[in-house]
Amino acid sequence: MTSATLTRVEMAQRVAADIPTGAFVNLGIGIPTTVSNFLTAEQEVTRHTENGMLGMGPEAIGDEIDPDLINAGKIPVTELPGCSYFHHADSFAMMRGGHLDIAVLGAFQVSEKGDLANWHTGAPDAIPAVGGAMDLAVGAKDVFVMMELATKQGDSKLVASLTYPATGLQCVTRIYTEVAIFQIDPNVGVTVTEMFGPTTMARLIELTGLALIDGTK
Amino acid sequence: MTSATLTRVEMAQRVAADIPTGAFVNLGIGIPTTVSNFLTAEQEVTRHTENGMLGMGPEAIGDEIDPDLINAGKIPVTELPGCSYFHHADSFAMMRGGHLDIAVLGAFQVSEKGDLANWHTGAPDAIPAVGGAMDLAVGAKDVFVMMELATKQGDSKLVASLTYPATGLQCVTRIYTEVAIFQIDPNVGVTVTEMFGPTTMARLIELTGLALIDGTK
Amino acid sequence: MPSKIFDSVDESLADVFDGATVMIGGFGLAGQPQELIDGLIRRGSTDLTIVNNNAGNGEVGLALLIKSGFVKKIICSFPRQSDSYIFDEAYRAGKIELEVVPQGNLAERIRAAGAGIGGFFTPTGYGTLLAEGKETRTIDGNNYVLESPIHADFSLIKAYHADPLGNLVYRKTARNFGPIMATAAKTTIVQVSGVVGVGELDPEAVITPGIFVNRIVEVAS
Amino acid sequence: MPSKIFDSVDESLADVFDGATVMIGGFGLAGQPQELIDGLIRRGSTDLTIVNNNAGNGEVGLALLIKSGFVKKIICSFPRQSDSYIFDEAYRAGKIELEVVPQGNLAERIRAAGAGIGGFFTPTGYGTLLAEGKETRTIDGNNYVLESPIHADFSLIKAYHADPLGNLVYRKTARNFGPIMATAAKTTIVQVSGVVGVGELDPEAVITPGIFVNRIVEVAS
Repeated sequence: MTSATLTRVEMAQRVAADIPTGAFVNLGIGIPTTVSNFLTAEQEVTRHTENGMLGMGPEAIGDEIDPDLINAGKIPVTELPGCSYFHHADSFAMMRGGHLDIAVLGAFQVSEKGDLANWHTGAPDAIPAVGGAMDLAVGAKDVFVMMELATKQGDSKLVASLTYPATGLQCVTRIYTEVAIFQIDPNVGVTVTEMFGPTTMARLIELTGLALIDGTK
Repeated sequence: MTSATLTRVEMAQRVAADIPTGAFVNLGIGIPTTVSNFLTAEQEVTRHTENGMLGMGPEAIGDEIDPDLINAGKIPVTELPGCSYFHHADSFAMMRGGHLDIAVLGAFQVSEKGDLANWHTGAPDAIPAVGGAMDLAVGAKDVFVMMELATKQGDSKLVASLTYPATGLQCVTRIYTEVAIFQIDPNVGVTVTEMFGPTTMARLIELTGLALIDGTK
Repeated sequence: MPSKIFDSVDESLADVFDGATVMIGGFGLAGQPQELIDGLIRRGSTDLTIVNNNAGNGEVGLALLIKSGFVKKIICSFPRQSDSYIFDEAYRAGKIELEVVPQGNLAERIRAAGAGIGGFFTPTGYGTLLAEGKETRTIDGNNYVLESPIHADFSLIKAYHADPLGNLVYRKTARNFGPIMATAAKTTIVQVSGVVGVGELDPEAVITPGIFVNRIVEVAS
Repeated sequence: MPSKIFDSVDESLADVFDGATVMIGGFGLAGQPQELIDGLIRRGSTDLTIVNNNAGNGEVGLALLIKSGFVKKIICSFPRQSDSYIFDEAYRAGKIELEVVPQGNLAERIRAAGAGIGGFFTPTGYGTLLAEGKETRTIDGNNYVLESPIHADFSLIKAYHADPLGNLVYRKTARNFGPIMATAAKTTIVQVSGVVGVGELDPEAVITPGIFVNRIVEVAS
């Protein structure tokens, strides 16, 4: 247990530290992208971007910017030695076929079964737009979610069942929040593996309303 | 009408002459392969080999032989300028997707609906082996068959319905034989478009037992 | 054989017809055939069904095509973007139909069309709004949705170099949808930065073989 | 990260187990991983299911593997060839199971496994003996057969060059089944003519990205 809850930067550091050596990862748009800032060269992690590249390097700066070389967030990026390019069908086949080790994604909600909601608010007037979210959800061997545990209104985003439209079912294996890390196994339940700051199991169970398993000991 | 029935070489010449300028073709193993001997440079025909190449050149001779460059019959071949290589799934996708203009194949039998039998004698002890025959049958926009019209026993190989196991249904569009050329349209029937030697419509109708349409006039 | 190389964008698009389904390559600006899209706007064909990853930004390109009222329906994965207000307004006004497809299913459906596949079972989208009404099946304990191919009348794509036979190479992530869209259309029209001689492209590195390409227009990059 | 480069064929095959499904690349001799097949014979695992285009010739390679009694079942498109007498005898004696698959369906089934597709409708084989007992469907007036993915425990393939990350390039028609088999196995083992440095392969011309490759053995060619 650390003395305070995690900042977003610390969450990204935690996720980065938990990525195994040699892993192939896809870091989703937004906060998950910041995980790359904390991956070390020794980890030899290879980044995939679903618009057709393995071995993606850091964001391009200045003269490095090439409009033909962007990531899934449409940000100019760079090549690393040993990178490769492929077309969209091959890129998503790579994902859907289970070849990526880890996808790191944001979420509106995650259910105790690992169902993920991160593509659609469910608002009746919202224009639906999914991009690669559903492919990422079902494709990687492990899906790590990074999110605040509660909404601004104080409702838990880790829930018994989704109230937002699903992105994928039983796909999330781990959730990183500012107060705790959760491991999800649909056959076992949700295990709290680590808590930060003044967090307690009692407080997490109260907030989520779930029969959480204490795995911190 | 020519004065004599066609030799195999003349059949190959006829097929070659009928291939449109700029066509992409797959010439099957055996007699169909000989069609390439009569394609002219002006025809600008591109040859596909299903083991992963477009722009295949003639058979390799002497020093040209490279064990990594073979055709579907496993014969060493050569490259032509502008050729390209691709893997087996892409190669058969190209075929199945209807991108090839013409496949030229041999046959045991063709039905009046254009059903093709060319992979299996139906003998009970035969070991089944299909290779790319079924893919070629359904893939190309037009399938030309080259065969003798009758078996050695004198039975027509153009039949009302196949007695040999089918390779593909309603796929053959034209049959080149030593005595006549037949055009097949499942909605219209079988039209004799040309006869060679002493062949007559009456004789063809008698041999095949089919209501052939005379398209030679 | 008539040359595949066209002198102008407008000639290359002269037979695009009202009601056509047109695939447009690109992911963001990378691989977007800007000049061909501008040509499509000049061409003025109406009731188009457009297949693209997005639905346009700002008031140029695909957004302008929509603003011009030429698009009946769009099939894409991500219509809602910064500056996609032209699409948003047309959609909210009921002037344009939208079919949202998960990006990987979109790519696989385009590939299936080019590969002669009649349909395929994909895990992506199972149990979501985007699979509603679609056939599902459990195979070896995993859940799948049946998806169908998307065929096009025309594909408009951007490549890096072409040879006169239509062999193409792309550049970096600008490759994206180009190679699969080239296979899925009756007529594939490619804008390239340069045309090289026959034999100048490495046969091992050709990404789109010429069989898939009907027309090439060189556009200064 | 442990190196993907193995010093010997035998080490690279040390965990092949009895009952494994093993894909073997090659079409004829082109792309056939001869040394890996020899290693598989030395390894001596039994009850193997082999996926290959053919069923071996003469008394070497795959034919010898069959002769050794290590193969329970073979999935291929064309078992009957000149000099395929070892397979022929084993088959007629009921010692080996045979699943004959049209070559394009074989390739697409391997690709489907690598691409996470649960099944697909193909026109190839419809109405033939090879579709007997399989689900069929008419889609837009065309007839299709439902085919399923073929997954493997190991793929043994041959490429031209690899880099230490496992990126591969192939040579001419020796490419054939290699790239798709690399995607369909839990463990992909590649024999190459040479290993080059990281960054020496053109990223535009890499055919198999390293993510699909687990082990590399350099074999003098």
